[in-house]
Amino acid sequence: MTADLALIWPELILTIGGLITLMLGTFLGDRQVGLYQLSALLTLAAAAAAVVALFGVEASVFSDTLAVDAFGGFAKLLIYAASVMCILIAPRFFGGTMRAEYPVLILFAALGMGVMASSRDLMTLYVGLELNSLAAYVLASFMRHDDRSSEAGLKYFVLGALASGMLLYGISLLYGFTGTTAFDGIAAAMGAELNIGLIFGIVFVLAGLGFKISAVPFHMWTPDVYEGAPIPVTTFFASAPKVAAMALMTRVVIDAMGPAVGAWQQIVIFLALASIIVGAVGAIGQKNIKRLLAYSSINNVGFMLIGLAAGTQAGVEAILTYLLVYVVTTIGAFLVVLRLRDAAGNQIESIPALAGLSQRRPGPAAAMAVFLFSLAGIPPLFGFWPKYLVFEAAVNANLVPLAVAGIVASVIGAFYYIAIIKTMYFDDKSETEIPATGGAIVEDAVITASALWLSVIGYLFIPVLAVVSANAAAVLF
Amino acid sequence: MIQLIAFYLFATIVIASAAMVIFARNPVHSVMWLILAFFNAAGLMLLAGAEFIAMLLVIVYVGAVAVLFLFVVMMLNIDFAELRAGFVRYLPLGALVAIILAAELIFAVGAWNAGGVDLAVRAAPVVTDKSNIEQLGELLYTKYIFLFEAAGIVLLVAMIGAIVLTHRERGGVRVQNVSAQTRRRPGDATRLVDPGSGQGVEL
Amino acid sequence: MIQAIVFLPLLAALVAGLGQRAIGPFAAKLVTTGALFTSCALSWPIFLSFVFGTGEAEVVTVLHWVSSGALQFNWELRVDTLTAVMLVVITTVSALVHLYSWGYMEEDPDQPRFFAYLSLFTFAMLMLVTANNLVQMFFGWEGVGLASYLLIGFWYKKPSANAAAIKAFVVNRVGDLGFMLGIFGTFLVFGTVSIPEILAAAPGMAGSTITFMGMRLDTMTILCLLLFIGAMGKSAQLGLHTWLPDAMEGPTPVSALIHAATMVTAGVFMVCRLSPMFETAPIALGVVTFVGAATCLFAATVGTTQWDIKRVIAYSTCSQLGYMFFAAGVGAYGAAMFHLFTHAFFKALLFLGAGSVIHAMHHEQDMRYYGGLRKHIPITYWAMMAGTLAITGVGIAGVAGFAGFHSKDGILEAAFAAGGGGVIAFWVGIFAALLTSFYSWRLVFLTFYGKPRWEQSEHIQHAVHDDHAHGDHAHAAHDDNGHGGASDGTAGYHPHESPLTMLIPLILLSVGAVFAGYAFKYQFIYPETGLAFWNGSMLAYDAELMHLAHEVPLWVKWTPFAVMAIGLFLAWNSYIRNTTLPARFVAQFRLLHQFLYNKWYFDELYNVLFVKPAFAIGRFFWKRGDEQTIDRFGPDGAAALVQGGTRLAARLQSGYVYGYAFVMLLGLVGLASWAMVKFL
Amino acid sequence: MSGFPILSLMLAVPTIAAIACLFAGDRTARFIALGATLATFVLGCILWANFDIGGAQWQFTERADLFGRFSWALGIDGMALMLIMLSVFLMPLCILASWDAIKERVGLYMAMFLVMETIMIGVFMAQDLLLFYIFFEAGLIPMYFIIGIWGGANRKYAAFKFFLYTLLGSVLMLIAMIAMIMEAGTTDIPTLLNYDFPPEMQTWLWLAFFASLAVKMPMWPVHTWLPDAHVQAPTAGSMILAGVLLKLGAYGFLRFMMPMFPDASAQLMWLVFGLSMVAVVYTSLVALVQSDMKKLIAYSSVAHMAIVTAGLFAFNQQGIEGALIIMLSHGVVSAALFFCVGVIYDRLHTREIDRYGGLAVNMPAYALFFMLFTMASIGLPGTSGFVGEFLSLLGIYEASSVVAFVCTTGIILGAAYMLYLYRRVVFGELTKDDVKAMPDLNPREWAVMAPLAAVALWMGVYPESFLAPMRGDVTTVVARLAPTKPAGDARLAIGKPAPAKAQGETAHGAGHAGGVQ
Amino acid sequence: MISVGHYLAVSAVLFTLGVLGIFINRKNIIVILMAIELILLAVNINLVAFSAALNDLVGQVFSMFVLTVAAGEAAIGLAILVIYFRGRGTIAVDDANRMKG
Repeated sequence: MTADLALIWPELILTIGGLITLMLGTFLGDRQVGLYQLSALLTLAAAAAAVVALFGVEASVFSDTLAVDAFGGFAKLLIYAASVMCILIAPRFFGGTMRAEYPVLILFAALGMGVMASSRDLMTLYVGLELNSLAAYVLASFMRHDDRSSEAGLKYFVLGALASGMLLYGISLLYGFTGTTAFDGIAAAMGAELNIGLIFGIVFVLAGLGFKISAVPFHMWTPDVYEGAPIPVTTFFASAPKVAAMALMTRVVIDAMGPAVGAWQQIVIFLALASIIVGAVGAIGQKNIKRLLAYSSINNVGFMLIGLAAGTQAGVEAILTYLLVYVVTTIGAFLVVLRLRDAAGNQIESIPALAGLSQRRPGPAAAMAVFLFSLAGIPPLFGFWPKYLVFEAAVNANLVPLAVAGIVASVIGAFYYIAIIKTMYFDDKSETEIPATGGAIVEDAVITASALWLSVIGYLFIPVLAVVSANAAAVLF
Repeated sequence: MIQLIAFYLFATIVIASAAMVIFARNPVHSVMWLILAFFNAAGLMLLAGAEFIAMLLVIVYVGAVAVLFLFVVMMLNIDFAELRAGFVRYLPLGALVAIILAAELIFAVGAWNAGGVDLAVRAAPVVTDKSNIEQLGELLYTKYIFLFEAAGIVLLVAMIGAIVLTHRERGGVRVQNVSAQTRRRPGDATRLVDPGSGQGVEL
Repeated sequence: MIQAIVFLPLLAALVAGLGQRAIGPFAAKLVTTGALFTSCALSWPIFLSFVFGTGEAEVVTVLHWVSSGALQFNWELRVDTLTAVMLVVITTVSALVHLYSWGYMEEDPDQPRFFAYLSLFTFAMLMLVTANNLVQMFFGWEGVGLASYLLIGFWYKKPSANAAAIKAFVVNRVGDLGFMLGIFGTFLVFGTVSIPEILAAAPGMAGSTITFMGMRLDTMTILCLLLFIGAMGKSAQLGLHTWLPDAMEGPTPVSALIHAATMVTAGVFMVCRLSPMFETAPIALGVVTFVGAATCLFAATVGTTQWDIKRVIAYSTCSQLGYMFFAAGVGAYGAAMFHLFTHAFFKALLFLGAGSVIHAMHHEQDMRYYGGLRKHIPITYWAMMAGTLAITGVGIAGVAGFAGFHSKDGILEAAFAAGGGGVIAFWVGIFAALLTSFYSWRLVFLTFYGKPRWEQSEHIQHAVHDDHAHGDHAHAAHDDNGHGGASDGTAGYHPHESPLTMLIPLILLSVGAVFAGYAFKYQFIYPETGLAFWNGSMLAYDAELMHLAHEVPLWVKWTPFAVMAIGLFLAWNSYIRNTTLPARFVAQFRLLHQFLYNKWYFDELYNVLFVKPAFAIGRFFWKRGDEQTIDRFGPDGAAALVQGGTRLAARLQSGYVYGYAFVMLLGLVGLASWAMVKFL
Repeated sequence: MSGFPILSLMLAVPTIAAIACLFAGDRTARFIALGATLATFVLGCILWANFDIGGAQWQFTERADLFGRFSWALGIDGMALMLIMLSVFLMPLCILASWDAIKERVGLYMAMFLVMETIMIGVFMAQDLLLFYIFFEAGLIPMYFIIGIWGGANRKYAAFKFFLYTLLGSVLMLIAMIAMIMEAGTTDIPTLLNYDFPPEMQTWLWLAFFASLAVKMPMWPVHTWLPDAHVQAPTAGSMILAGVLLKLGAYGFLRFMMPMFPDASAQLMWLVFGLSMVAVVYTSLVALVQSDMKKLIAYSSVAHMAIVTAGLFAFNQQGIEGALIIMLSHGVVSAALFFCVGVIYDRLHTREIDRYGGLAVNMPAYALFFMLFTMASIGLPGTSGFVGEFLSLLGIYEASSVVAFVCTTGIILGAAYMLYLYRRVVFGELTKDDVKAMPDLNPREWAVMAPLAAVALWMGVYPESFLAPMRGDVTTVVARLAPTKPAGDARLAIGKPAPAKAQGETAHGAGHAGGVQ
Repeated sequence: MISVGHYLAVSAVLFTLGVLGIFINRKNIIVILMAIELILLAVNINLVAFSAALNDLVGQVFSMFVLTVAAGEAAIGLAILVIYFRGRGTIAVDDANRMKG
């Protein structure tokens, strides 16, 4: 037991750091933004360092409820990195009124997500997921005086609770029909025999997890919550929890349900195609850029699910690569959105207001164009590469029709991405003034770096990515 | 036999009161029905031999959650008469889908009866020489200690969340600030002016 | 030497065309004309060397052109008898036309361009006749087409000239379609496009069959027919002739050079050049004969009714080309070439003469407004007379005659001697000769005889007006008379003889028109001398046919002369003796006249059959096909579908939380139901 | 030359210049772009000069395993060399063509063109399947901007149509490529070229490639993006679109579909022939009725490209070499024609044919060039258009006389619509005042026209310069296709020579003796 | 004798009622929160029943975690409800559609 503690350093650090930050906030008040922000960042950095230090360790701790492995490590690093960004950008958005609870909640959410990504037991899964969800509900309605924020929180909460009900019901069925909550035990039972109760369990669990990754038809909350939540929170939702939920789903599907391919593969395929199509179709005509990015996230999840549907190691590697690229792209895109304020200092969220942006703010416009083309998967931008990997995995798993359908649907997706580029580059200037705002060195640096990385430079990282993702994915097989 | 009667009694009341929770017009009534449902569910659990869970259900749910609901309902002081009655347009369709779901679920779990699993290894087999609560406690503090602690953090987050959302800085409340009082100097409050004749003082 | 002959005109054309601003119009004219005369001077020795039997056939390779797999061909210049004949024809006529144009185009501001085009044309034509492979022949073929297009459309401000130019090009392209397919087929069959190699291998292919467009056909027949379609286009044979009369929109020297003497004979040249090939395909030869005869007849009939002096000559050209073809068709290639040779002189003469008339009549081309010009422009008159005598074939059988006499008689005799279809061709030819005589003399009589009928001509009126406006008071009185309807019909206009630059070519060509036939008949069509002369450059004749042709019955030799005389009489009777006769004839046979006058309604027919449908179908494809079908159901349809999906998605995303929950539930139930169905 | 990464250098020069342009002022950007494109052109000439005709199939190869799963593998064969030359030749002219016409966002514009250049030559250089795909697809982005930002009134629609149409096609190709990589276990194009895919797999791979390349070509009935894109694109955009981008499709046919899937190619040859035949007639007729100059030329491009596809699928040396020459020729000539349109568009700002007329009067030099390019477009011998059309049609004839016949009708219609266009624009009376005021070509326009004209003639008179480097590659492809190549429809049967006409017996002998020489 | 099946049937009905409660109700949000509690209750019954049947305590342990989380969820849910009510002055489900499309 004590030995196990040495293997959960990231979780311990996050917990302690979260508590310290909470104390700082409580005793120093909301004025000391820099201090508790620093505390949170240090915590995340330390946790990340711990994850890195634990690379190479493969263990199962606390009576097989938690895994310490490369897969979890990969996901955690991504989660922590995304969390860092969401903490970094928050003060500027909230102005002077940022509260200490924001980083604390992010830290605990990150903790929960780390647990999700490392879970080897249905109970761990559930607790980690709820830890994350509860924090997320609060974060969504964090701007409590804003109607849209509270409505977002409400919708997120109600639907999230429904989803976790479904998930739990499924879990109870899995438990009941296999007699265990451990992933490997479930897998063993599924390998032996498959009955309708188990199938229902699988369906319910996938539905519950589908909500978390916002796969169609469990995606309905996504646009509203993304729109209503404050931008840093939306950034957070679009990045870290996606990683955690996707990692969790992958683990559950591969680790726990692996032998029952026939039962889940077609469900995943359905979720994938439905997500790609609905994500693409729904995005067209959106006027709010946050809503649009919500649909984009639905769309991208669909592509990741194609990798999952393949059910192979290559598929999982593709998912991991996809997650990395997707997170970088999404954060970049949200950062650009965050950098756009009108003359009165109000955040610009409306797409028509971006008309002619390229002439007023060429830098952000160019970066946004890079992100959007990357999301659309148009080479030579790096967003192409994970899509390629996903389709490769699908084709290699003899899912050619799925790959074809997915890739054709991706063209619909391209439509709305390039529509925004059209707005920024082809349309005449809108009436909204978008003056240049200086001073956000960190944001600008991150935007620039991610845009550069997503342009051709990213390809140089493929060998590294391949090794890392292969190591991570190998854990599940 | 008595068990069977008790089961059907509890089960019937649970389902009936659950239905009333949903269909009752007044939220206060809903809460009451909810409490009834919880009590009877606790009864069901007792029948299944899970005494601790049954107690927990009564204490946590009835004692805390339901009361919390009641508290909020009262606090919000909602004019219930204004609440629109009725259900969504697609009630018939919704009900149909729900019935299908229920039927499928019952059918599916019926599979268990066909042949339950025979586990080679139980994670935590029930032993007869210890009480239910003792066994649970042992499990929680040993095997599932990590989850137990994590659950604690879940509660912490819930607490932080609830506070963060609902806590209001009361404006208009005058609090004595001693250091401010002592730091106050005459120059802060008085002003010496030398008005020219006929010009008056600007007030 | 041959390089100089061929490329000097090109060089001149480039200098004149591109450097006109630098060197000025006069120098441009000088360069081109000088180049042509040089070429001409160099050509005659070659020709004469063949005439005297000292010439040697040779092939000069200039530049590698294309090699692709088995297909190889170069830029080569081939000189043999056939080429030599063409060389002199081309360079001589071209040089004279250049000279003529000094006078004729005097007032045109674009003279350098004109001369550049003329030289360019000459170059292309020379490339055509010196070709040693089919592709280079095609190069020349198209090159002359281009030059023809440019020259017909030389006055590019005139819509009619532009239309005529395009028509010429496009109709020729129809022929080229055949030519190209012919080349392709030839390559497929023989594996080469080199003319000597093809000709050598052609007899071996006789009797073989090939599939073409799904039909199993005799190889040589189909190849020859395809090539002949090309010849039909260029030589304005019936069906593809419609461009030639319209081509008269170009300046008259162009008509003389291109549309009488040289380019239009390219088809005949091609058939002669490829004569060994055609000999292996009797059916194809039959078609050639038939088409030639039909054209001959058709053009002659139309020629009798036209009023435009140039159109008459154009139809005459068309008709004479028919003669050449049916000569070739019956196997009398020598006769065909001979007629080509003489025709070049007298037809160029006629055109240039007509040009001189037109020049004198201030660009009036309608013969109804001519009359009595004999005295005003005597040299032109005599030149035209020489041409007319030549074309109508005046001569005494067995003794001597004008150029056309020898060549035309050679054709008719050969046709008669060939028997079979040749006899029909012979009779058609005889009838056409009658018509030729009629319309040629009609032209002469209408133009040079009778009383002046000038005052109705707008052109003349303009001219007189212009004079008036320029303050030429000397003509003021006449001017008044003109308006009042002068009794002498001159409208006060005084035609002037053309300048010397125009007259010299007329005179020189007259010499050709008079003597060319007699001078060279031995070389071209006589049995032994002919074979020696042609020296294998083409299949001059079946030796037997050659003999037979010279031994036809006497009446055959005399009939052409007889019908010429009848034609002359009819023309005299109608246009000099009794000028009301034509009107009465027209009234009597109105339908026939209309049919002939409207050129057998070919243009109208083609308009209805091809031109209008092409535009209509094009518009249909564009609007209905591209826009209303492909785009509508393709990209726009897909876009609409996606938009519909978007609206649906937006409606589902109602904002109501119970709606969202319902969708989730539906998803759950759907998946669960699917699982139940699948696993039970 | 060996060892020096000249190909990478050629890619680097425009890329670096593009970045520089982004940050440069208008005037500087123009000069940077011109300088960079000229430098690349010089590099291209060096490449050509050092290309060993008849040497190794792949030359100047470079290989760096930068990307793990695929490599930075570059190399060219003769075919690629020629297409690269076409690209680098057209580029400086495009820059010159937009010298004055583009006044807004010059830096971005020049950057887009330079990126375009990198991408285009990258496509032809790539020796790795994925690298090829990346370049192939990447071309969409700069073109999307070029049409969308600097295009005409309806530019947005056109840009979208262009982008999505071509994207939809190419994604299917990606799936096929993945399957190929899986099957063959390599992304190396030279290796794949000799890999024998199972015949049943070939069919769907072929169809997937076809979906992509047919759109790029474009073939009927997926051609409708082209007229819109051309009409809306700025002059230089049209030049490069018609000049090089359309060639990508044909290049893909020749580089991938035919040698990699010979069985499927033979099996589906009739699909290509059928579509090509329809395209030639259909689009030519449509071109005839256009009232917009650029649209007319765009439709003519479709017709020309149809002859290319038919020529390629003739499966013989002439057909393929002819198709390649058409590609080069069309690259030069259509670019020139679009420039011709651009020249007068710059003066009058309309592409309506009826707004012009009589330009021969006040713009004689322009009229001359326009005439030359018109003639080259309709395939007049002596110009580049002829050699290509002649060879490919001849090749097609070997495969099928019917297809050859239908495609050859294109030369009639081609003459009709081009001359009709020329007549309406250049000929006729000069009546309109604004047209009268149009000055003749300025030196900059001369500088664009003259090289184009020179190349068009060079290619027509001495095409050997262009054919020689490609000959070996075409031979390789033909050899690869030989086992599956269907017999042509000619089926020549040598029969006994018919008994000669009795009367002509002797003369025959004499004639033949002479004829043979 | 009562079998697990009985329990599971009751739980299934409860679950369905809970789900139904979420989406057919347009009166007020509090009922929705209560419906969520019903769903969790159903799950708990399931877990306990399975636990008993399997003679395995994990189900009961899980059930405790569910209870814990449910309490937390209730707290958060009510907190959100409160701020929502403060902002809008209503808790009608129908009014929560400011964001849609």
